[in-house]
Amino acid sequence: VERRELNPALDPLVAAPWARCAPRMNPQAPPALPCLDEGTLERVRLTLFDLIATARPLMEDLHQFTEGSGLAIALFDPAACVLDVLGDAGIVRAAEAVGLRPGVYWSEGHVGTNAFALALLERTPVQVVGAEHFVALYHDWVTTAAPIYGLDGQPLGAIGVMAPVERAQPDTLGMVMAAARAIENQLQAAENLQESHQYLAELQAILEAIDQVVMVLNTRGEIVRLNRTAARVLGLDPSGILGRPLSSHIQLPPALQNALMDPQVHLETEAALLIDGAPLEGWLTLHAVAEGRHHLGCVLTFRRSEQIHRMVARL
Amino acid sequence: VERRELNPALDPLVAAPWARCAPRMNPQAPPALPCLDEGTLERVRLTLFDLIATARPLMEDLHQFTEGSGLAIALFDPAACVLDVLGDAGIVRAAEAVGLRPGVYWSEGHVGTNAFALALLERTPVQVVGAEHFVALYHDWVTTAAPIYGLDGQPLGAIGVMAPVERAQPDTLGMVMAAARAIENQLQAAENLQESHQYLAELQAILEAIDQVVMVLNTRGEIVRLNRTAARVLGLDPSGILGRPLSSHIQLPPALQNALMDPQVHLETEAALLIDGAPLEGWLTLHAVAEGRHHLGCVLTFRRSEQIHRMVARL
Amino acid sequence: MPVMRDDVVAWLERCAAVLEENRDYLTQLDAAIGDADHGANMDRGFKAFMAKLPSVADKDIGTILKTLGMTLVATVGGAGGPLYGTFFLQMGVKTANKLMLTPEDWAEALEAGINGVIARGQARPGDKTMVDALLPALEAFKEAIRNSDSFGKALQRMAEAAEQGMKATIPMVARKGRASYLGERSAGHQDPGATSSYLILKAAADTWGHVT
Amino acid sequence: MPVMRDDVVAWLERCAAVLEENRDYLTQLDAAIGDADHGANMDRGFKAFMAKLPSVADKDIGTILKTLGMTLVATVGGAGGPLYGTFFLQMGVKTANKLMLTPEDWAEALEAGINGVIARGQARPGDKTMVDALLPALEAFKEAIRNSDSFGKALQRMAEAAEQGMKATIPMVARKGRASYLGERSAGHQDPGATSSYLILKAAADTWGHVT
Ligand SMILES: Nc1ncnc2c1ncn2[C@@H]1O[C@H](COP(=O)(O)OP(=O)(O)O)[C@@H](O)[C@H]1O
Ligand SMILES: Nc1ncnc2c1ncn2[C@@H]1O[C@H](COP(=O)(O)OP(=O)(O)O)[C@@H](O)[C@H]1O
Ligand SMILES: [Mg+2]
Ligand SMILES: [Mg+2]
Ligand SMILES: [Mg+2]
Ligand SMILES: [Mg+2]
Repeated sequence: VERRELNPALDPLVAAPWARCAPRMNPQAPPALPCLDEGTLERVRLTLFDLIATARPLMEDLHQFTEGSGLAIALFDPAACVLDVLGDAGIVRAAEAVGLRPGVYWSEGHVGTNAFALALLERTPVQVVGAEHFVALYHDWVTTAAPIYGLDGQPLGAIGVMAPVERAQPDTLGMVMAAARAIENQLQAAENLQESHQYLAELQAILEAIDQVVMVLNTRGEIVRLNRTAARVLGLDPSGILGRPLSSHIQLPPALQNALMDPQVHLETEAALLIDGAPLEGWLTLHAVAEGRHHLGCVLTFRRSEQIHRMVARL
Repeated sequence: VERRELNPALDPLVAAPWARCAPRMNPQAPPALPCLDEGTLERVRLTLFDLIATARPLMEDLHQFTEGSGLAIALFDPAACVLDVLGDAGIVRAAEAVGLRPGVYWSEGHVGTNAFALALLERTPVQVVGAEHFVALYHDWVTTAAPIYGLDGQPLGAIGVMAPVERAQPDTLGMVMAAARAIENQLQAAENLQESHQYLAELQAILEAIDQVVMVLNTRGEIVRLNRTAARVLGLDPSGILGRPLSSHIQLPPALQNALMDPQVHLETEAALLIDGAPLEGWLTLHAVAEGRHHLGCVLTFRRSEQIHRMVARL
Repeated sequence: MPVMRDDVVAWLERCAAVLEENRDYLTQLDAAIGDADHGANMDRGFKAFMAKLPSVADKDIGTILKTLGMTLVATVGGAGGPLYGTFFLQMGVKTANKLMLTPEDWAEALEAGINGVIARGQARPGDKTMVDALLPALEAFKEAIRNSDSFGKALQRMAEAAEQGMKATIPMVARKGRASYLGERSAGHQDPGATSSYLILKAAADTWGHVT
Repeated sequence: MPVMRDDVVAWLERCAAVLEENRDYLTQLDAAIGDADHGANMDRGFKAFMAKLPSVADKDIGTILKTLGMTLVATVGGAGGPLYGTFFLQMGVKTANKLMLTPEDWAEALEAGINGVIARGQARPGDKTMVDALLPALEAFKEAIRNSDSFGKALQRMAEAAEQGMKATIPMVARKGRASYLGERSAGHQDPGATSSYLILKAAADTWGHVT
């Protein structure tokens, strides 16, 4: 590309940014590199700590497996502000000298066409090679980047690579795309895990709060969960009984034994449980546990007749 | 490398395999390409369906972003058996001709040094370029691969790339490493989600099985969860009340209001709830909900005096 | 009268034909709210299966459906590959070793297939996906059987419900897949995946219309 | 007497010195069951912070600790970067705007830091990680305060418990991090991260020993 003329063979994805830049910027002039002051940058990085902490180990691994080949790897916020840079020392230094430094904004309006801003704008991985950069200073470089999306589809930032233009390769684009995907998936996994832990914590607290026998059985009739009351009243050792069939210790009336496996079971009845032969009378309920359309097992509750009498006496 | 002599400058990671291959194989001879019959391959792919279904969209994206540059992208099982191949048509055809076909085993013992077997053996991403392949047939190729690990750290397979040796690039190694990471993280996210759903299903079934008022409050005293009994007895509209403070409808005795926020709360007491002014007497319990060391809120249960009397009458 | 193994083969052959006929239509739908490839994707997948069909057409129904699922995951591409792959795979697992399907067999297989799609894609009713055609179709079939309708009649009800569900996606805002990137702009367009699901279930109803 | 802001600065300076002194020791531990870089990692991180310290040494304790956390995540590398980064960041969040720490402040901050490490790394007691030194140290400190020990005494108890916890990692089989790849072979070696955690907490006890 010479004299601000667009090469007609240019990637359309790159041509549009050129059209945007041309009226506003002088490609020969060094770019304005708007940069956050230390304090504001620190606040931005604090807010995006989770992204930085998640991306950094992956960036280190990208560096490890391309070490010495001449890459600078960088993390950007959704506004194309550099958050973090690492890579081959010489390239990192040279890239820093042309603006790849934490706090610098690589928005198109300031730096001209570049992969970092373009990936965020077009919401797709993209590579900008040499003279495709609007500003002449970057004609010696190739920039490659992929946007990173959060759990609700909102842009979290971008991961990018800067290298000398001689080193331009197609696989850099595959690399940043896969890296962005890896970061997104890790954030999703962490979110799902946290949600999982919260549900389990609620579940366990509810079990302990209930003064009835409560047990959860799976579709094979094995005890998946039981509360303290169940262990005490039924004489079960929690560490020993988990995963074992209910029937190994406790006999239900035959009609109820079948009901355990019913994916729609929803019953309440007087019943006598046989605990190692000895009968225990009370009120028993069975409710199916279904995860959407998937039958997981059932919840069994039981309250001894004796206990009910005691409750009245208490009032 | 000539005449089976090892180039002393060779990457040690590649030299060892050569030492393993040299006694057993003739590098000039076409490799034995052990291949599964259709039926067995289908069974293997059936067993690994989840890996294939997860990896395939990512492989398609890797192809999309490197299209035309000359790559064949392949998925392997833990024994280096090819499960799936896609990529630039001409390269895929050529690679197929030298053994990159579903059902073919790329174990070192049969195919000589190659990245696919090496990545699984050494448990690390690796690239094998041209003459580093033991068998002469592959001197025109570069193979790159990264192992994929499952949720318990067991090897699930590997993702790899095959390209003409002229096209050997460092970023291919970064690309397969990031791709393996993306697949692992997605499998982890799916597992965590499933676990999360199961806990929620249990939680909800338990709530509905309990015939007391049961509510879960967060640390701000807002109602996070309530069962049907709670809605009925306390006159609450479930869709309306979730997320609202308990106190917007129900007054607890002052001592208990403070107890709500106690991260160690564990109490049971007679209490009178004021529901829009009208008193409801019964037995109330409060138990803290903690996720590890993190205080999430509390579980409140309540049983009306009246209900207790009715339970006795039933027996 | 049950659906026989050869009837299942006929169904799948019909699916391939119908998806080829509707290739441009599906592509058009996917052009409005996606990347304009759903027609090509489904056509390619079923054509690949047609090439394999001769080698499994004499096997049990489960094997045929599993083969279809494995073929689709490797050839359809995009979101549909893993989803339709899982759909038919789970149907195949449920019908392993069977050479005929009773209405109950079909309901269970369809349910297993749909559960698989939901487990993999995490779509809920109203997210504007194939699930919005599949779920109502399943419910309608099960209800018809509960009401003692014949197998053929129940299949008709199933196809009608699939069609209704497909059309009901038109006003929906997509919450899954590429269409969800468009947000509100996805409303007003029928979902391509719901459409191909409808076509597949309609093909079953049309092929098996003769069973009572 | 509380711990003052300048005491916190002195503590972190001591940490940097101690981690430099123990660089080879930590590296050795990490050579046995890891990739032999923990010593270099911690030294690099704290040296980077020492360069920043002058610009924040006059700020509140929260700002100083947050800056430390942000610096460590960007310079320590490996598993420790995000974990120690989170540790000090959460301590900093808990001590925002404070210019002094009561025993309760320190317990809360330490607890917040440890919760952060556990949330990010998902390590449990017995997994052979820094958590095996940090958790017992926290418990010992809290118990000493409950028993009306002085601040200085409680810090000593904390350091002793950290040391015990660190040594207790020797027989453990690693279940997190690189060491877990070795499985059973990780047993018989002291965990590097538990060791650096001990050194950091010991530095606090030593620096603040004069407070009552
Ligand atoms: N998570 C999902 N669950 C169920 N169906 C989905 C999901 N994501 C996408 N789909 C379906 O896939 C269809 C698009 O398929 P297709 O165009 O072949 O794939 P792509 O969107 O990858 O190009 C959508 O119309 C929708 O019905
Ligand atoms: N998931 C985790 N949770 C808590 N601590 C961890 C975890 N993973 C690793 N560690 C700690 O990190 C230490 C290793 O740190 P370091 O050697 O610097 O990182 P790397 O293992 O990446 O080389 C281990 O000794 C362990 O104490
Ligand atoms: Mg599409
Ligand atoms: Mg597509
Ligand atoms: Mg290490
Ligand atoms: Mg390391």
